[in-house]
Amino acid sequence: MLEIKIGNLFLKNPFMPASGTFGSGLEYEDFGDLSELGAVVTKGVSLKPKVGNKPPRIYELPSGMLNSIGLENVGIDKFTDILNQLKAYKTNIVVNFFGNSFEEYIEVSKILDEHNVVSCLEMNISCPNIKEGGICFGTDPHVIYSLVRNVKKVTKKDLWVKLTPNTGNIVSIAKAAENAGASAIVIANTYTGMKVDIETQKPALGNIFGGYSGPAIKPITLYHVFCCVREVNIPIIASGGIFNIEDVLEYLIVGAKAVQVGTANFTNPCILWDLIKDLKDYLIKKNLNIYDLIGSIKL
Amino acid sequence: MLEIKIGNLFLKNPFMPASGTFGSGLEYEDFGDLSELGAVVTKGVSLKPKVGNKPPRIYELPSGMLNSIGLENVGIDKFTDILNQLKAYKTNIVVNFFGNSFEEYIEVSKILDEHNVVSCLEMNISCPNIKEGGICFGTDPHVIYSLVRNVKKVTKKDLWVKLTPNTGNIVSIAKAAENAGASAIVIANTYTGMKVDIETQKPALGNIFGGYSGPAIKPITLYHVFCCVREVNIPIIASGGIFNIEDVLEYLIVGAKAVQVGTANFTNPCILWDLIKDLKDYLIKKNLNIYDLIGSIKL
Amino acid sequence: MIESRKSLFEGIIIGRKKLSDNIYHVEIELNKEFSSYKYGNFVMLHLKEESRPLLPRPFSIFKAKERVLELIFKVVGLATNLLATRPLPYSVKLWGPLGNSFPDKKDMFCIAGGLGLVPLYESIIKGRYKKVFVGFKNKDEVYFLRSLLDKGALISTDDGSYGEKGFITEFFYQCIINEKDKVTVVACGPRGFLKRLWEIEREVKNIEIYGSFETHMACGFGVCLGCAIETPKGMVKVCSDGPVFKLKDIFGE
Amino acid sequence: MIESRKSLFEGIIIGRKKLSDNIYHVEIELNKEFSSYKYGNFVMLHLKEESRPLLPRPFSIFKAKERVLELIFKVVGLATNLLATRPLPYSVKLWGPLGNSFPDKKDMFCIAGGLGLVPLYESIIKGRYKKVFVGFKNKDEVYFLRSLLDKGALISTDDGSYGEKGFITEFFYQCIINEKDKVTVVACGPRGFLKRLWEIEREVKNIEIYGSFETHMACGFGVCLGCAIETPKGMVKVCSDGPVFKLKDIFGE
Ligand SMILES: Cc1cc2nc3c(=O)[nH]c(=O)nc-3n(C[C@H](O)[C@H](O)[C@H](O)COP(=O)(O)OP(=O)(O)OC[C@H]3O[C@@H](n4cnc5c(N)ncnc54)[C@H](O)[C@@H]3O)c2cc1C
Ligand SMILES: Cc1cc2nc3c(=O)[nH]c(=O)nc-3n(C[C@H](O)[C@H](O)[C@H](O)COP(=O)(O)OP(=O)(O)OC[C@H]3O[C@@H](n4cnc5c(N)ncnc54)[C@H](O)[C@@H]3O)c2cc1C
Ligand SMILES: Cc1cc2nc3c(=O)[nH]c(=O)nc-3n(C[C@H](O)[C@H](O)[C@H](O)COP(=O)(O)O)c2cc1C
Ligand SMILES: Cc1cc2nc3c(=O)[nH]c(=O)nc-3n(C[C@H](O)[C@H](O)[C@H](O)COP(=O)(O)O)c2cc1C
Ligand code: FES
Ligand code: FES
Repeated sequence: MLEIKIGNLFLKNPFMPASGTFGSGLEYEDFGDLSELGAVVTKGVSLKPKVGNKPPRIYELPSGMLNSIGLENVGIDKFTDILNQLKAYKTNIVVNFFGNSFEEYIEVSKILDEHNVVSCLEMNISCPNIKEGGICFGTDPHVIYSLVRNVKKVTKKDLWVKLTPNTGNIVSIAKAAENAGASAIVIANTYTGMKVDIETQKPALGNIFGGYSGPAIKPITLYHVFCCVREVNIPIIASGGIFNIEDVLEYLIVGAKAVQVGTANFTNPCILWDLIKDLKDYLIKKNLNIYDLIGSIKL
Repeated sequence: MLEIKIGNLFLKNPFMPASGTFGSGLEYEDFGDLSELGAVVTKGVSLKPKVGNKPPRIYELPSGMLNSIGLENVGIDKFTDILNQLKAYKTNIVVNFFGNSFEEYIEVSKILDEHNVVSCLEMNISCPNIKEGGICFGTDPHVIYSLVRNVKKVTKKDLWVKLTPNTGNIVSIAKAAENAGASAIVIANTYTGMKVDIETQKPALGNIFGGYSGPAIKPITLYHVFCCVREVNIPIIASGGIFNIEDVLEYLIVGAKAVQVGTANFTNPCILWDLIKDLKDYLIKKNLNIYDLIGSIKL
Repeated sequence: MIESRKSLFEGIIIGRKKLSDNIYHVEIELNKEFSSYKYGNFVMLHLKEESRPLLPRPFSIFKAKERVLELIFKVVGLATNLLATRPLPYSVKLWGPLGNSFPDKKDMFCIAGGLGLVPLYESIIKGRYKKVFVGFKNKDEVYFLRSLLDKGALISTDDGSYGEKGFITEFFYQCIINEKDKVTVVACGPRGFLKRLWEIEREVKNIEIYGSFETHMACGFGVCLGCAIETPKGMVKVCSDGPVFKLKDIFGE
Repeated sequence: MIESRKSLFEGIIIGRKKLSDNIYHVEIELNKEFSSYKYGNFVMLHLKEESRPLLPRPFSIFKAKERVLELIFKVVGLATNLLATRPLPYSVKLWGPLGNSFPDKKDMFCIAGGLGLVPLYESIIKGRYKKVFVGFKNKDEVYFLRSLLDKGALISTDDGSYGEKGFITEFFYQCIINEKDKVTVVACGPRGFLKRLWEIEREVKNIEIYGSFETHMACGFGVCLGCAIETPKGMVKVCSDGPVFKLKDIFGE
């Protein structure tokens, strides 16, 4: 009833964590069976280890949070050990990755392509926290087209492209990614924001600014999803402020085929499992199939 | 202690309402003396009357609101009568205006230029609620440059340009406006967002999407202000999620010279007067002048 | 010039009474006297102690005397839930009186459905109407019963659990079709109720019905343009053109 | 594999006692038994009934037995304010036990500043330490006094309003400089307090101090990377590499 297909991937249900909020997935073993999730999306990995940004790295706001983790990660080599541990789970393993250059993106893709446990690559072209990284790529459709095309050349696996919302032309970027061979578009990463501590007159984050996530961003990301669904033909996966079943339904109704839960994992580590149940209950109550819901918006 | 100068305008204090949330100003007469405000910014006016968008036009969200008023206004002719009533107040009268075409922008500017009571024009190139209007203009630096330049040719008054945040290149747009002769930049209008009613599966707004305002948007707009202050030399006026003195201080610290209060007028119609007092008290307590605060961020 | 009479109040809810299942009556002590108001006026009330809801909510003035304002509300969502449950005393901000008011003519009829009674109650008690019709869903919702009966009101419940059984609009209809003179009617209740009255108005030629309308509001006094509703004659602002309108102006001739 | 022992609990705060001016003790009834934990472990607590704060908050485990968890907290901001004031019973979500723990060696010394007492208290009462030092700001903050005295703890207040007058770190210093043997010290308190202990450690060669550190957290178990702090050896995650660290690992050799 909850099964969906995204590109060549079959998902038990449309639920998966958003990269960077669920570790490698293994950290959540104590909270639920990873095999029950539609997919596990791992924390962004790059060719070489990255130490990340200067603390403080998180700041809480009335309806969201800022983070400036800076894509800290152990690098693709060490990450491979973790990947092996994920073999035990019967779900799709989606690896979120990024590079500081075209070459790095391609290098990482090559390495991931060789790992059986990896079901799909999720390319992050959107993290606003690193200057060399995604952001310069993320807002130019031509660059995205060529990046996606070149990555597709080195991997037979499905490639999802995760977009930044910090642009006025998200639809063109989504189209560029589609034309270049992406299997799905993830909309969207965090919004660049900042907070000033009025006592010290210093930015609250060590990195000055960070990525804004949580309930506050949902109305904007929902609109982006709505716009892209109308213009691209590959599946859209929504990410932004999903905290409860109502949020999930809204995204599905505007046309998202699956959803990623990010910040909400911090308020309830079992939320993904709770939402699976909530959606199932909802569909049963309404006597619907999930495909009856997707894109059912009445205009 | 609170006086500031923006272009050729002297403001008693850095506080003014954001256009569209304060009517013509006259509606707030019962709540406070308009002469005590740094400026009054009137509801957006266009050459011809505009009926605005289909209801429902507002929707409340956990940390903000969506509106799709659609720039409803009585048109410049009738508006002139209201302007005359504002003569009685000893404050700057800033008239927010927009057009559906280059010609309309220029036509309205000409008419406003002839009115003594008008201290300054605020050009709205940013409203996401009308398709013909601002939005197409608002995201292209070249178009903005030429629009501002042409408007400046027909008015000797100060011209403020109010930007849309729904773009990845707000800094370039601010620079274009500066180069074309704007006296100040207002950052920013609302973020395009939407809400779906899961019961009816219909958009909550008659217009499908609307402008998102309120506390939720502050971290993003604060970041935009921070970025623009570093790149342009004319004053920046901040607008986005200002609800209390801490919000005001944050914007001033990152470098805004004045602030516009929007949605908060709906939660407390006396908020502008309350904030003037709060800022005065704060400066006295800290033994500071307002210029000690502006741009005082420690990086 | 705009009529200058509204003002901002700091209020403290000092009393709260449950009238029925989910209907409450509250007494709000104000920081200054509430100026004169008219039947049909409302206030905007903001729950300043809470981070949600962000926006204020409109409530009809039930009674206001000196420094005490009384409201009656039904629990339907976020704000009304908090108003019904937060420990007292509880601070709020409010502004008013807002909006227009019901007409004041001779020999008017009055008809209220459910909570629609709130803005009309005081004028009923003062004997302003020739005839009074009040409808409720069921017995549990019937409040202030005795005083209504004293005024000779006809009371019905949808399920017959109190008074006559059936929709009050139909009892009103039965009565009005026999009227010879032109009658002005003031009405307040849910949209469906007002719509039905409009149908009756179109059928029974010699009446003119004024109804009070509801919609979501942000400011309450004409500045946000958020409360606009579509009518055959164009957009109207419920808060400042209304909330009281001729039914024909809203639903059509 | 990650050590598998943490779990999610639904909790109901059933008891709340004010220990001093702004310090509270709460008893939380859990929906299942709390598994074994170690001194220094903490839980993440989320106020699921509130729309703010969004994120959970870390609190040291004061005591946990069967289905009851006890915490002690100081009111400093949004979450702790609500925890101190919301009517009981009050539902929360929490997960744990999280983090590493204090070392368990022979003849350890223990030093706590203010709320730093919380994770150490039970082990003090169990007589785990050779010597115990506890410092408070003033008399009002002194809680669980009798049991500490029973254990022969040296107590000081900054203002001398109870026990010795002065910073507890200095009494500790006086004592430790006379120690001949190598001593392991466990410490918990504010950052300034830990920093001072580190200075003492550098001066008095034969001691090794472990301190429990605080920072803002989002997840509590190593996935968000938000709690990282800089050390001479690079970044560490307070929640999963700590919260207990050798002082030298944080402040330098
Ligand atoms: C002039 C006037 C006078 C009134 N007088 C009274 C009175 O005396 N007593 C009384 O009880 N009520 C009165 N009301 C109605 C009252 O204002 C509402 O019941 C109240 O605002 C509900 O607030 P809430 O936060 O409890 O509910 P909400 O949380 O706002 O929800 C109420 C319902 O509306 C839906 N909703 C919320 N926002 C929107 C939106 N923007 N568009 C469409 N649907 C939405 C919700 O889904 C829910 O079903 C009056 C309204 C007006 C306009
Ligand atoms: C392992 C561990 C164990 C702990 N054990 C206990 C315990 O047993 N008892 C106890 O009372 N406390 C304990 N704490 C501290 C406790 O977590 C905090 O006091 C609590 O989170 C405060 O929450 P609040 O919402 O009340 O305060 P907040 O509203 O979060 O504010 C607290 C202060 O921090 C500032 N602040 C908020 N966010 C940030 C940020 N991101 N960066 C910098 N400054 C910020 C605020 O301005 C304010 O001054 C522990 C902390 C840790 C890490
Ligand atoms: C702490 C944190 C770390 C994140 N790390 C990554 C990352 O490594 N790669 C990535 O593509 N997105 C990352 N994100 C973005 C999330 O995956 C998600 O897209 C975003 O937070 C919006 O969803 P939310 O509102 O549900 O959190 C991170 C977000 C947070 C809060
Ligand atoms: C109901 C409403 C109407 C608005 N109308 C206008 C307008 O006519 N012209 C304009 O430039 N901005 C308009 N805005 C945008 C505000 O002026 C302001 O820039 C924006 O709401 C962000 O500030 P805030 O978060 O303080 O509300 C409107 C906003 C709201 C909420
Ligand atoms: S509620 Fe703002 S105009 Fe009516
Ligand atoms: S709190 Fe998330 S990694 Fe430490």
